[in-house]
Amino acid sequence: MSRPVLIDTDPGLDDALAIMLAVASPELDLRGVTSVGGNTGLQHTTENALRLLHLLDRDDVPVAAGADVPLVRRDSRPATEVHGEEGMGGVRLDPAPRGADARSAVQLMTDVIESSAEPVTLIALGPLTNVAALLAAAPRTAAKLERIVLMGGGARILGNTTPTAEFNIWFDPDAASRVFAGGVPVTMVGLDVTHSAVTTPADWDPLRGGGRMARAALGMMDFYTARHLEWSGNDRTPQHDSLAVAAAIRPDIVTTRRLHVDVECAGALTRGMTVVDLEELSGEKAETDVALQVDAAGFRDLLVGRLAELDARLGA
Amino acid sequence: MSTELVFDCDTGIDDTMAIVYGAGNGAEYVACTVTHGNVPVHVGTRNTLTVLDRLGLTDVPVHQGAARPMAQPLMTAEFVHGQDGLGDAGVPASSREPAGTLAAAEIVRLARSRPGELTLVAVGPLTNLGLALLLEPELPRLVKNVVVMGGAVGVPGNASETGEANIWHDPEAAQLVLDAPWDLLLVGLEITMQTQLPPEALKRIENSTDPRAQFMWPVMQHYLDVYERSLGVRTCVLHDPLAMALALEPDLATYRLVRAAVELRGERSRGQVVADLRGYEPVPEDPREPGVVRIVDTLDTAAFHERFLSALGA
Amino acid sequence: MTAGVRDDGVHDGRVRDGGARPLKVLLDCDTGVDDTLAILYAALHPAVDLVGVGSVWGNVDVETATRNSLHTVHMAGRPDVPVARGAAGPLTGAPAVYAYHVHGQDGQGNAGTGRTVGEPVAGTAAEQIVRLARAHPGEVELVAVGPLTNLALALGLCPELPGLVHGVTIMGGAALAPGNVSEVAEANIWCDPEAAAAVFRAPWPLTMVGLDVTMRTTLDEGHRARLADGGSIGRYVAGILDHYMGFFAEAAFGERRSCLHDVLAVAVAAGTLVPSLAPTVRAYVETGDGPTRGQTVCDLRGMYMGYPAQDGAHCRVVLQTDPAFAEAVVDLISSAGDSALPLDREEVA
Amino acid sequence: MTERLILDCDPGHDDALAMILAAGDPRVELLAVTTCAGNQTLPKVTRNALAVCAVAGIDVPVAAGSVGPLVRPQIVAPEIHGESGLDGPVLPEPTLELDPRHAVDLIIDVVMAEEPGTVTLVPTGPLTNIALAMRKEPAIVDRVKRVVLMGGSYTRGNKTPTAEFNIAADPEAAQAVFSAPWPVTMVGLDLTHQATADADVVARIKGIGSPLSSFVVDVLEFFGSTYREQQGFDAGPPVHDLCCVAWLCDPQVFTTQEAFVAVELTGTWTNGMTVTDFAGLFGQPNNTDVAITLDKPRLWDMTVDAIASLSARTEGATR
Repeated sequence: MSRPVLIDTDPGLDDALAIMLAVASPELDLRGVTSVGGNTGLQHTTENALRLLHLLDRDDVPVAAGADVPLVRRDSRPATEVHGEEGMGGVRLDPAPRGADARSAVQLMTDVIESSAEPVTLIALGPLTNVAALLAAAPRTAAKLERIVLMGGGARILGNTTPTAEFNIWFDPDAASRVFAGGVPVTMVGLDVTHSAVTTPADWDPLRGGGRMARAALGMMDFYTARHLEWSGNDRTPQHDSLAVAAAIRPDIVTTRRLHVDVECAGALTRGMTVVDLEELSGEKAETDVALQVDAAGFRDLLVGRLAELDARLGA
Repeated sequence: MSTELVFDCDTGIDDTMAIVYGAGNGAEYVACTVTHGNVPVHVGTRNTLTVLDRLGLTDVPVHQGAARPMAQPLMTAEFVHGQDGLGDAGVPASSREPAGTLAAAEIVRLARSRPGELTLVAVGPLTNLGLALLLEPELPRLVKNVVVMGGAVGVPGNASETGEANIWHDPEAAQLVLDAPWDLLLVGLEITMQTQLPPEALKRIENSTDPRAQFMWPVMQHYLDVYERSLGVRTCVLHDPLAMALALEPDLATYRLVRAAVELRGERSRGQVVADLRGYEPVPEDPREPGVVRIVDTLDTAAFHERFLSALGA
Repeated sequence: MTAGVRDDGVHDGRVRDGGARPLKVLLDCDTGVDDTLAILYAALHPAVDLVGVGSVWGNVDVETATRNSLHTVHMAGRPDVPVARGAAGPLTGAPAVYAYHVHGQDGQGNAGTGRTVGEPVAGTAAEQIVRLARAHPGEVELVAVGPLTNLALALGLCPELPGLVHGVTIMGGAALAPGNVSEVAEANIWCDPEAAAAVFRAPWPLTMVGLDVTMRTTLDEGHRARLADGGSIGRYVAGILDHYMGFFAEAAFGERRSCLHDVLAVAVAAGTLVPSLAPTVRAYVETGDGPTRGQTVCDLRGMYMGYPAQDGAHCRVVLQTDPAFAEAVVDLISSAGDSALPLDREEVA
Repeated sequence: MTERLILDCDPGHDDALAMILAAGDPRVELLAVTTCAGNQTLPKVTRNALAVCAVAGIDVPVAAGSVGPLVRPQIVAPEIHGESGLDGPVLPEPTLELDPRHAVDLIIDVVMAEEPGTVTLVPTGPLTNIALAMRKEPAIVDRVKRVVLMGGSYTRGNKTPTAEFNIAADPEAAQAVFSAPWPVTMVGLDLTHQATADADVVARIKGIGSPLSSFVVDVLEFFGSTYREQQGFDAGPPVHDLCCVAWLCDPQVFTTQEAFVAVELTGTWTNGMTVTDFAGLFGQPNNTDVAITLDKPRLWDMTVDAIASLSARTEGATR
C-alpha cells in the first residue's frame, strides 16, 4: 500500500537521483513536486523537475514553482560550482511537453494535502522556504501532514558550506528555524548520515549500458564525482537527497534519536547551523527525529537496485 | 472620489476608528483581511464583522488570516484594547460568518483580478502581507500602492525602546514588505503621536446624536484611559485612522523618501525600522525601489481631525 | 530650568557654579582635531583640573594620538599633565578602523607641526585610570571622547573602579539623532561596541553626550577668523580646523562648518555647559551583528510624560544644550595668547 | 630543555591535577600561577590554588586576576566543582603569601623578564587575564612561545549545546586570544573527554599512599561523582586541564590538526562557540593547532609518576 508523498526540491544532481528513486519505489505515491531556488535559480530547478518527470514518464505529476529567494535573506548564493550552471551537471534532458502548474507551490501543497485520503509525507530536499511558507500560510493544512522528512543540517558533522552550516539550512536559516519549530513531526536527515551514504563509480555498474534514464543518471554521477574528486580527493560521493527519500521509503534505513533542534540565524560565523542538543543541556522539548546512523550498504543496494529496475521498465 | 482598498487589520479600538473614518471619507472596501495583533485573529475577525455591519457595510467580505507571526510566538495587547478588543463596552457581536480563512491567498486573488487598481492599507502586524508576497512574488506589480501604520523613525518606539508594535510583532514579515518593489508609505509614530484629539473634539463626539458617534464613544473609553496613563492627559492617538486618511487623501500630508530596513538580529533593537536620515547619500527618487519607503514630513492635522469627526457625525 | 534647581538624583552636586573647586578630569581621547580642542578646553578652563590624558586608537592610530595629545598639553602650557598610551585596537582583536579622511594623516588636519614633544608616562592608559582613581577616590571624572576600549580594560583590571570615580562622561552614541558611521551608530561606540557595552553596563554614573547635541554645536569660518586673530594657540587651532571643515562641507553640511563633538563632553562634565534636557534613563549598546550594531539604545519612551524616573536607569542622556556654547569655546582658545611651544610648521627636509 | 610555563587557572578539580603534574614532572618548570574567576568566584579559586600549592609543595608566585569577564555577566560552575570550587578533599592552610601584583602584571613581568620565545601560557579557565595582558602589554604576543589553552570544541559544547564553559564565560576575551598572531593550541572537549580518570587510574594513585596521593584521590572521587550525576560520565570524570600540561611534558600525548578558529560573539544559540574550520571554507589562514586524539595510557603514566615523585619530595621534606 503506497503512501502519498510531496517532494519540495531544487534539482540539483542529488535531487535528480532522489526523484528517480521516489518514482522507482512502489512504497511512495508521488502526488506533486514543488520547486525552490537553491542549488541553482528557480527557473532552472522548475525546468529540471519538469524534464526529469518527463524522462521518467511521469508528466501526470503536477510541478508548481515556489520561492526563488529565501524568506528574508538576500545574501544567499546558489551552489552552481557543485551542480553546474543550470543544475544538471551538463546533462541535457529532453524538454517536457508541459509547463509548470499555474498554482503556487504552497497552493499545490495545500490542495494535495487537503484532497488526500490519508496523511501526506512531505520530503524536502532543498532550502525550506516553501515548507515554511506552507506552515505560515496554511497552518491547519500543514497540521494534517504525516511527517516532514528533510535533508539538511548536521548534529556532529556540522557543515559543508561553512564549518558549521549545511547548504540547505544555510541558504534560508529563517525558514528552517520556522520548520523545526513548526509543530509538524520532522525527520532530519543531515550530514551525520549522508556523509556515510556514499557511492563509488563502481557501485553504478548495474546501470551501465542501460536505457535513457541510466544514461542521464550516469552522466550526472560522472559530473558529481569529478567535482567531488577536485575538492575532497576521493570518488566516494555522498547521496544526500536520495537518502532522505530512502528514509521515507524504509524509515529503518536510518537510526534516529528524538532531540531538540534550533537554527542559528543571527551568528556572524554560525548562521545556518542546526544546533542539535545531543546532551539534553538546553532543557527544551525534544521534537525532531535526528538521523545519526545509516545502513549504508542497504541504502546503496536500494538506490542502485531501484534505479536499475526503473531504467529497465522505461526502456530505451 | 472613492478609493478601492483592501484593509488588513487586527481590529482593536483604533482599527475600528479607521474603518469608520474610511466609511465616511470615500473608502470602497473591496475586502477586509484580519491578522493577529492587538487581539487573537478570531477575535479580530469577529470585531471587524461587527463594526462593518454596524456601519451597514454587510456586503464587505472579511477573511481571517495569520494566527501568529512568521518567526516568533504570538503576543497580543488586550491591556490597550480590552479583552474583547472593543474596549469591553458590551458591543453586541455580528453573527455574519467570515468569507474565508486564507487571507493572504485572498489578497493575491483580488490583486490578480484587478491588476494595479487596489490600495493595500495595513494597520496591524504585516504577516498577511508578508505571506501574500511569498505566495505571489509579482504582487507589487499587481497593487497600486501600500499604506502601512508602522515604525518609529527618529522617535522612541512603544512596544520596545526602538520598536513600534506592528513592526515589532513580526519583523520578518515587515522586512519582506519593506524590501518589495512597491510604493510603500510607512505612517509611523514620528507623525501619529502628533494626532492626539484635543478635549473639545472629544466633547463633540460625546455630545453627538449620530449613531456612529454613539457607537464609538463607549468603545473609546478604554483607549482614553490607556493614554491618560501614558500621556498624562485624557486623549487618544489616531494611529490607524491616519493611515486610512493618507490612503484616501495623500494631499493631507507632504512626504520624503528614505532607505529603510528592519533590524532582525539585534539583542535590544530587534523590530526597529532602521531608516537613513543622515543625509549623506543622495535622496532616493523611486518609491518602488526595494528598501525605499515614503514617510510623512508634514501633516495638516486640523483638516485630518475635521474629517475624522465628520466621519463620526460629530 | 536653572542649574541650581534641577535635581536629577544620581548627579547631585555635580553641577559647578563658577566659584566651587575645579573638577578633576582624566581625558581619554583618540587625538584628532576635535579632541585637540577638548584637551585645550580642559587644560585652559579654570573649572577643570586636568589630571591626566590617556590616548586610544580611533580617529588615528594610538601612536599618532599619543603624539598629538603630548603636543597639545605642551602647547597649552601644561607639560606636567601625564599622557599615557592606551589600546591600539578593539577589545575583541578585530582590525582597527581609522578616520584619517576626517582628521588628516597627522590627525591635526595635515596642519600639525610635525614635531614630537615630550614622552608618554610608563604604563598604559587603562592602568593610569586605575592609578588616578585610587589616588583621588570619588573625585576624578573620566571623560572619554574616543572608542571606550581603555575604560573597558580599566574595569577589567579594577572591578571596584565604578565606586572610585566621580563619574564617567562620554562623547558618543546617538539617542534620537541619526548615527554617522551607520544609520543609527556613532563612530566612537561603533568602533568597539563590546567595550562600550561593558562601560554602559558598569554601575557608575554615566553621562552620554551624543550626536543629538554635538551635531548642532558647530564652528564656522567666522569662528575660525576670530581664532586666527588670537595668539599662536588660536592661529594653530584655526589651521587644523581647515581640513576638518572641508570634510564636513563635503560629507555632511554642504557648507564649511564643523562639529565641536568632544569639547561638549568636557564642558558637560565640568558643568560649564548645562544641558537644558538630560533625562536619566536605561541605556544599552547593541553588540549584535545586524544593521544596528553599535547603536546606543536609550529608553526614552517617557518623553511624553516629562521623563518619570525609571528603575535601573543610570545613564544621563544629554538631548538639548545651547548651540551658542561654541562662542565660549572660541573665546577661551582665542584669548589663550601665545604658546611657549613653537607652533610653526617644521619644514620636513 | 624543560618547557617553562605560566598556569592561568580557576581551581577547579582538573586545574588542581594540572598544577600537580606541572610541579611533579621534570620536563616542565612552573614559573607562576595566576587565577581567574571561572569554575568559582575569584576569592574561592585563589584560596584553592594556594591550598594545592601547599599540598603539592609548589613555591612560585601566585597572583589573583580578574573578578569576572570583560563584557558579559559572570557565570560559575558549582554543580561540577561544588560551593568551594574544590569540594571533596580537606584543603590545607596556604603556606604561600599571595603575590600583591595583579595576575595580568605577573604574567607580563614574567614573560618580559624571560628570554623571548621560552615561556608558554597555559590558560585552563576563562581567558580574561590573557586578553587583558595582551592589551596591556602588546609586546608579550611576540615574546610568548605558545598559548596552550583548555577550552572550546569542534563538535559541541557542555555549558550550552554549542559552547564549552571557559569560552562561553568570556567569549570576547577568547576571540581576542584566538585572533592574536601567536601560536595557539586548543585543547577542547573533543580531546579532554577522552581523558577520563577511570577506576584503575584512581587505584594506582591511591597505591602511592602519600598525603598528596590521597588528596588527589579525594579530588577525583568528588569530581567523578558530579560528572557522573550531571553529565553521565560513568567510567570516570574527564580531567580537562591536565591534558594541556601533559602536552608540554610530552607532545606525543595527543595529536593535533591545524585549523582556523574564531569565537562566535553574536549568535542567538551559538554565543561562545569555537567555530573550527579544518577545510578552509572561510578562506582564512589556519591560526590554531586543535587537539584531536589522546594517548590515554601515556597521559596517566606521566601523571601517576609525577604524583609519586612529588610525594617523595614533599614527604621527605615534611618528615
